Amino acid sequence: MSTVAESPSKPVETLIEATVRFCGDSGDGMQLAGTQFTTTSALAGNDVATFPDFPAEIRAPRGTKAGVSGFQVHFSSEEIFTPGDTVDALVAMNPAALATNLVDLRDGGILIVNESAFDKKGLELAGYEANPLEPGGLVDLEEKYRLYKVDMTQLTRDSVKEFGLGTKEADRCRNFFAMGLVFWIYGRSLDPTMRFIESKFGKRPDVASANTSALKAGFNYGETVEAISTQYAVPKAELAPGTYRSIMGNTALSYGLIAAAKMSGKRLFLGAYPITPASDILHELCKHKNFDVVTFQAEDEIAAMTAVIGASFAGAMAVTASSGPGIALKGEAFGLAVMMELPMVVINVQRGGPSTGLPTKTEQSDLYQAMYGRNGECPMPVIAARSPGDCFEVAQEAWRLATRYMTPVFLMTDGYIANGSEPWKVPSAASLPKIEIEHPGPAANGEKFLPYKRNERLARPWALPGTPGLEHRLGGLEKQDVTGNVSYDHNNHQSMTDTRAAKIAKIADDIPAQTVDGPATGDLLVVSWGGTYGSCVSAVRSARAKGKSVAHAHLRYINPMPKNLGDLFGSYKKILVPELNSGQLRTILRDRYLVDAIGFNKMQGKPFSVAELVEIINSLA
Amino acid sequence: MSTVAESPSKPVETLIEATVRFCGDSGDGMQLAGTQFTTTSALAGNDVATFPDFPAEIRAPRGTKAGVSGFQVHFSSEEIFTPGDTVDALVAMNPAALATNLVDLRDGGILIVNESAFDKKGLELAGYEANPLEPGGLVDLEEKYRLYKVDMTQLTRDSVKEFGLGTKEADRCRNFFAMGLVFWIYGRSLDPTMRFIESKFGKRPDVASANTSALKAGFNYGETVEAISTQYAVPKAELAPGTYRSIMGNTALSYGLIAAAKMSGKRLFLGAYPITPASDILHELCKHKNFDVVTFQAEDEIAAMTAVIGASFAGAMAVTASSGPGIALKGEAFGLAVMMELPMVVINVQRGGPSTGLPTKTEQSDLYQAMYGRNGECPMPVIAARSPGDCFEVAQEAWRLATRYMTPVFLMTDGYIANGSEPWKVPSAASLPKIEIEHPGPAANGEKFLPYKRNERLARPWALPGTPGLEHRLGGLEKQDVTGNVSYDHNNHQSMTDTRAAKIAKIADDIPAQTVDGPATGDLLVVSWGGTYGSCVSAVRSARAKGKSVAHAHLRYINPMPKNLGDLFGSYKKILVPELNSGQLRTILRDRYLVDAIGFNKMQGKPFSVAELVEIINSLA
Amino acid sequence: MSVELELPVLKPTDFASDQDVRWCPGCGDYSILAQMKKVMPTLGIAREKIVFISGIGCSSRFPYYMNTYGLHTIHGRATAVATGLKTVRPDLNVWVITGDGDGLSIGGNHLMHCIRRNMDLNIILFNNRIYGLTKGQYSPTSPLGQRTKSTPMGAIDNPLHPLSIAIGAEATFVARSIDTNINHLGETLKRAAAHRGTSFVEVYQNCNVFNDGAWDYAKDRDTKADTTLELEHGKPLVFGKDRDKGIRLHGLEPEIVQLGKGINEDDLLFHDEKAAEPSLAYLLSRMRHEDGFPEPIGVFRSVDAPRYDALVNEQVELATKEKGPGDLDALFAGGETWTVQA
Amino acid sequence: MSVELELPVLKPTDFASDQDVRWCPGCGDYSILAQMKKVMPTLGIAREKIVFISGIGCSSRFPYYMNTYGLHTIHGRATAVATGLKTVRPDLNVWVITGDGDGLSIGGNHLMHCIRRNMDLNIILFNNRIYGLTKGQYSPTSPLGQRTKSTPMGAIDNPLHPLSIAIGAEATFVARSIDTNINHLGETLKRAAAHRGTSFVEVYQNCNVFNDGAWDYAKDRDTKADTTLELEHGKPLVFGKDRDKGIRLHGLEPEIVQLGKGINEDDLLFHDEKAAEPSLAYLLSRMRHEDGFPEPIGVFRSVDAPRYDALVNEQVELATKEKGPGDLDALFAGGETWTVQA
Ligand SMILES: Cc1ncc(C[n+]2csc(CCOP(=O)(O)OP(=O)(O)O)c2C)c(N)n1
Ligand SMILES: Cc1ncc(C[n+]2csc(CCOP(=O)(O)OP(=O)(O)O)c2C)c(N)n1
Ligand code: SF4
Ligand code: SF4
Ligand SMILES: [Mg+2]
Ligand SMILES: [Mg+2]
Repeated sequence: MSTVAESPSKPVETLIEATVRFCGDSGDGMQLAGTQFTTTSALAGNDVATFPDFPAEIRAPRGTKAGVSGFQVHFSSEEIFTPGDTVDALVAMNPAALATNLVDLRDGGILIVNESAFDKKGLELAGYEANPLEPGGLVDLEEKYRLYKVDMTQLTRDSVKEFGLGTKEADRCRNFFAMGLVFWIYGRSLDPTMRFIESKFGKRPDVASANTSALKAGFNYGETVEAISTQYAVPKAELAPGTYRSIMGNTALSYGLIAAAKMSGKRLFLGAYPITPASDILHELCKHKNFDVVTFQAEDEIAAMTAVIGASFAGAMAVTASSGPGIALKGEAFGLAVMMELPMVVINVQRGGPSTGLPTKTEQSDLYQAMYGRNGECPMPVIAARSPGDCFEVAQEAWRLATRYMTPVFLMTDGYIANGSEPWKVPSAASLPKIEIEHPGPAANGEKFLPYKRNERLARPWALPGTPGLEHRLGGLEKQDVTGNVSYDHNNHQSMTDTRAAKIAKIADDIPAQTVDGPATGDLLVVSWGGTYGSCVSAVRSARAKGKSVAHAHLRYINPMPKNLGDLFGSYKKILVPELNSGQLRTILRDRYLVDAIGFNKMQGKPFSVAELVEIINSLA
Repeated sequence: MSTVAESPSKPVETLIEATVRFCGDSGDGMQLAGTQFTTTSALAGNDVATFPDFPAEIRAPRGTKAGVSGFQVHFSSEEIFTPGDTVDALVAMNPAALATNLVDLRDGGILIVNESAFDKKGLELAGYEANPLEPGGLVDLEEKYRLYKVDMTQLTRDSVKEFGLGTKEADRCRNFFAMGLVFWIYGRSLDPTMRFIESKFGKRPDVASANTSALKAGFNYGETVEAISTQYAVPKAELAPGTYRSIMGNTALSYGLIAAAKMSGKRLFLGAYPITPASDILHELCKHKNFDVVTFQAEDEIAAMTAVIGASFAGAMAVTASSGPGIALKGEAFGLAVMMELPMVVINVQRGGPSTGLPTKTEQSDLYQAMYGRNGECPMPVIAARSPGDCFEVAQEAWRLATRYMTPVFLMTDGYIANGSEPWKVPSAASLPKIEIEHPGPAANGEKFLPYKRNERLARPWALPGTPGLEHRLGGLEKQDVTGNVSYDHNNHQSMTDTRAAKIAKIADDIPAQTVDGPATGDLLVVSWGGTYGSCVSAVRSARAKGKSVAHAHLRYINPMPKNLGDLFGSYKKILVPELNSGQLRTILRDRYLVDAIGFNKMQGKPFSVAELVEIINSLA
Repeated sequence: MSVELELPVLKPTDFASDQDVRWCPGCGDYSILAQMKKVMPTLGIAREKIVFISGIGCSSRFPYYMNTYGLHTIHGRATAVATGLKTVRPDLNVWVITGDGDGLSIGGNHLMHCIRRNMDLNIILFNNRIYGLTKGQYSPTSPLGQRTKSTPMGAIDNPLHPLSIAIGAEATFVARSIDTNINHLGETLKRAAAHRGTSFVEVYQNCNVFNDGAWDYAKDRDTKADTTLELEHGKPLVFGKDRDKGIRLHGLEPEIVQLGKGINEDDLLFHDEKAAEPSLAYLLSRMRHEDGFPEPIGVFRSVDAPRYDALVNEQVELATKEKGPGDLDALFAGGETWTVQA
Repeated sequence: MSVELELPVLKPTDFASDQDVRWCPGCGDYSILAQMKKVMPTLGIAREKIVFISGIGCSSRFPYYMNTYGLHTIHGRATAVATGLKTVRPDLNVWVITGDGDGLSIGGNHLMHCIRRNMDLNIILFNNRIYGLTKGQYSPTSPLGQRTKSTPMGAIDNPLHPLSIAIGAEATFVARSIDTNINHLGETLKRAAAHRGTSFVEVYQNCNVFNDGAWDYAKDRDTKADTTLELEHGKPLVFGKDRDKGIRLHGLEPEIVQLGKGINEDDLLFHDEKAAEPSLAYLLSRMRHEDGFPEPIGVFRSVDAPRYDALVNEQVELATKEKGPGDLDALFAGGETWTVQA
């Protein structure tokens, strides 16, 4: 059997793009289904963007709404930036998944449900009083959507019978059945998934065969069953030539860190304490010890951060990664790092706050914390990644700034880009920027080492323990200019405070000017930062396509800001700042540029939809 | 002998005001001398303001500059607000004290030095190559100042000979000799100090007698020695009638807390970890257990703060007090307090930062931290005390707001007002505002308690453990509106975020409108907050007296701000915001009101001088 | 005591809150929750006087499931929160629920200080030797060499032993039990409740998702009699399916001996939970399965000592007795005052 | 080893930095500093390879006075900073200087975890039973009832015992000395330096300003022979001015016996710093002056065990051997890739 229908037996409709969501119980393997669909679509040449949606941290009892897990894939023959506002095809493995996900299915969309899960217990757990698959409920699903009720449990069991698995194990193949069916609908090849099964379950041939069999059964079900009448094709997108892979933000970030360490000739030290959604950076880095990567899972965030300070003094590329509550604990240590003027990178993968908040949901509400969350005048550079793949570059940029300016650098990402994935043009190591670092060599006899003597960038020297003659002491008390000795002198404190601020401000000389996507003057400038890039660029382009005079400036550099930013603002009648917080960047822009920036703010643990942004843009331009 | 010269033997010149500074080694008892002089001047009817200046934390070796301790007293027959920019009379007990303090003595001022300390060793320790008391140095002290070289060591020893003390103990009386002399110069009574000696050294009559004898010897020295030719009189000030005492900021704050607890019928719980300059609040409160005050010295700041959360849930008036680095550690717990919506007070006695910074010096650089230093959208009210005595009222106000709005409240003071003192009109307990607190009573049978059901102020009920039927659980995960159950719902998060913000914003309805000292419209409005009040009011009044069109608005409420504040700004041509930081309030004002506020900023570990403020005012108005 | 007589008779189900329990099916936490609900009504304490306080972790969801007062706080700080609460309100009956990560990693210091202050509360540490909530990183009790998400080549941090730490921190009550050994667990919780001062209980808890079987040796029907040893006050240390093995002291080293063959129970080490010095309890805490010893379960140590929460309130009473109840007017007018006439 | 032969011969004064020492005259810290400077040249380690790391407190000013690399960090975190440094650079010789507040109050958790990881570094805890730098509040080692600025009616927190905590946290090297017992102190520092793994040393230190005389019983010429006991490996526990008293074990309880009268040294408890199990060291840590026992000084325990810093680097080497040195191109192209043609 060919795994892709070469001469389709049913009519094929060609689409520009489509969005599919798999959802089911946490145990149903929906993340896997989504990932496989993503890879397959990418291999088929589509541009893709994904949105995994995990349940709250604990595995809730099977079948409950709290335990629903989803994975959304947006694939297209044109360039796309978001995982899609609404869903064209929804696969719901149980009633709870249906109950929580149906809202996002567009009218007339495809709805595939595992009918066998809609038994009394399943309905009860999902809070349904009557079976929604049967007509007569609040919504007639048959009428509103293209509903396919499939007895997946039985069909899967049948398809794997011959391999002699227990019922539990057999049922675990259900996600492959569902995948097979969706693959058929979108005319996708089964090959990548079969290769995956091979590599993943190679050691258990019975399981591997069963999964393959279930996958094919799903595919054949589509091919055979008459009710399913149409196939869809989403042609290749025109992507820049090159080799691609799909990459998640946390992985790209980890690769960026490894690359930066390598390109600067440094050992990479990660000091971290697990916390959602940052833990995967620890999980990824600890796999790559052969890159001279050392990961230290500390007893808490304070230990993680202070170990990072020790590691930086020792001469490593020192990094910590955490999320809001963990970053809060590191605040005192940031002050020490600023005072010691040592290079390091602090990663905040933001999640919903305040406090423990919504640990698995995305938000951009820790910008204040990054900018202002320390005692004293304690400036730190802040930069932000805009997409999964961008994390790779931003990681290297953070380390470049840290070493050139001898400072801890804040790198902001968020749960959305950390767990989301997108096609990533695989870079070649040879093309990566080198990060040059100088360490002073042994002191000439009798020469006094001056640890706070600065260079033209106002950076002090990074002298490493082990270097004869450079013995020196750093600390958190105010230091004397040049010598670094403790100083309580009034004027020295003023000048050191000013110098620390001037050094960070000087970074503005070392970063690119802010660019704008769209007209150089106009009615509206949308200013965004971080993970909302995709929604904003999509919305702005879409509004512009409809004739609106609107441009988009997406900030990578938040502290300091690009030098030309203030001037840009003058060229538009209005400034709109959409943020997944209550207006934190807006506050900063208003303060810095006295510009009456308008906020569009959302605190719902999820990204902006393109539609809602288009709407607000239309209301302003 | 009468302890005050009734019919002066030397000419008496009457002054409006004068400033005296005692300085010497940490072991020389200068803080005591200053305090006694303050009390005496206050008892004599002057308005007074003080500025103690401690050495860096560790007692440095005797005689070094690092070990110098000073105490400045400004006393006046008119209302005063600061301890004075420059000094009219300086007492220097050793060369190091002279070296570090002389800059502040005005030309022609009185300079009293303990000549015997200017021996080879003393001069060396102070870094003098030649004896500055001898003519021919860089500055001719005789010429520039009215220099009195007094062999205090010998004179004191002589005066206490009869009491049989060892040399070391005898020398400890030197500060009383110095006091006696200064008391004579300013025509002050010795009685209060003699009473003090009695109460303090009553158990060691020999020491008490020696101190008294040294005190009188100093006084008589002034009376007798011809070189000292003039006495000065600073007449009574016109103060509001009433009973006064001198009070330090940390003491007033502690009294305010005790008063608030009493006026709200609460046990007072302080959870704290020692840190300069906040420790004295712990020291003061732990003395007053008979007010049902419980102090818990925790293992660290995090434990202190989280214990405060537990104590608040338990129903106490729960308070923590710390300074910048300690507050940094509490950041994560603030988020929990905000989420739990429990009332408590967080005191930050600010010191020089960042990091360990300048622990014994004053600064206002933790405002960002108070406003923004948390993860997530996490609003907290912020209020600030303006002077030592004001701490008393602000403490009560903090607790009033905390309980009415069920929220943690930030109360900002600083090292300057914490350790400074001023005359304080002793309030009567009967005149204090009652703070009414309601706790829901036992639930009627079967009635469901709704811990997040809000009243008209958006405050939720404060239900105490032990109340039957109100069993409920609080936590740091996002809560469902009304029920308080854990909720991951998108729209609920939005509405809870908005509600938490709205609740804090609503406090603006409950605070007085911002007042202005000076004309309602004009060229310049000076906007200040916290401990700079004294310098600002003095400078503005002084500039106005010289015909400038300048007014002064001093903010007690920083979050939320008084509702009329934005309107006020419209009435002045320019807005000046002087701060002992790099412009933190200014940032907030610019953001909120898009007003082009101008900063005047100083980071030197010391308060503004009135003169420098007058100068900047003059340059703007 | 009339108060207790007036209490309504409560059932375990009265202690169940209205919240859905959201642990993974099969998690050891369920059994601990069930035992706790059973123990509650036996304490003779009004439900509204009981407070459960936890940090963050799977185990720390516990308070949501108890129909008492409760606080689900932040990671590692439950003991500190409880300290504040109990200091202010010694009348409340306070339980702290924590995990091996919550209690020993981020919260190790507060735990230690809570124990040394001997706060009158009960700490139950659910030890599953893994971080459950964050999905499977190693914890401070994970054995050397354990492969987890954060230790793909095996853990290299020498693990902590919760009871040794507690005893090192001056604990007055230390016990151990096992999630599935429900009678023993119930009794142990009761003993903890009865103790005045900090009761520290380690419960071996299975995380069937991320560290399944970590305690199998101590739970399996077949092996548990040989791998665990039930402590009884005043009794010799005997164990084994046939109760034919015992622990004898050789100097300061415990050794396993076969009973019979000239060795009888009198030769064995006798348990004394009231020993003034904690060295016995410490020594028992060092007996480890990996070294071939049965691991003691039950009460290691239970002695009386002054309690912080009681003392703090005694000082308040004493101060009030000595100085009289606080008088604001006197306080304000302390020190030198002067009067300005109208 | 040629490296050592090439080292210039250093003197104690070579280890003095150019900063003025700013402790109060008479402070016990001076003597510890002097001994440290004496010990340094004996280690055969190049000065630039040595790093002193401290937290905050009077004691924590120490690094400023040593002409080596140094970090004066933030309160309580020195052990964690040192952990990061030593993990990255196992070639450095690392000393952590801390106080009873810095190390046991705010820093207790990091201390415990550093010890259990057996990081190869030396921790010297200056125990003056008070907060010196913040001017006289009680500390976790202040005895019950002590009146200080924050405990006007006496401390009510049961104190911690540094060595018990360390032993509870799986310490491999534990020792105690006294600021003024300079020879003993010097030798103890040398032993600490020689140990591979975490060496934890408690030094009784007098704060003559805020807690003068706290250790007089152990320092006074007249009493110290009776109130302290110098531990020697393999030797019986004998003490007293006339070395006529000893410690005998009665079950698990130590007792003081008079030598002669039928009791001889063989009846006594023999010290064994290499004991596999730490129970002896623990028991010794419980002997307290207030209970009438002489307090042991010297090395309580010194055993070999795996060290985190060594293991972490072994894993890096092993991974490199197994997978080859990291290849960025291979890393980036991991997983499924596809190619878009030009
Ligand atoms: C400050 C902070 N850091 C990290 C986390 C993430 N986190 C939540 S629970 C947990 C560990 C849980 O382990 P344990 O205490 O053993 O509980 P279990 O889930 O195993 O019951 C971690 C690291 C957090 N919530 N807060
Ligand atoms: C975060 C923080 N909290 C509190 C302090 C204040 N502080 C400085 S040192 C110290 C205690 C010092 O005691 P100890 O460690 O025993 O050192 P000693 O001064 O006695 O040598 C405290 C509480 C601080 N610097 N930082
Ligand atoms: S992850 Fe482990 S500990 Fe957590 S609920 Fe599931 S089984 Fe229990
Ligand atoms: S305060 Fe105490 S510990 Fe600190 S330097 Fe002075 S004597 Fe030493
Ligand atoms: Mg666990
Ligand atoms: Mg100390």
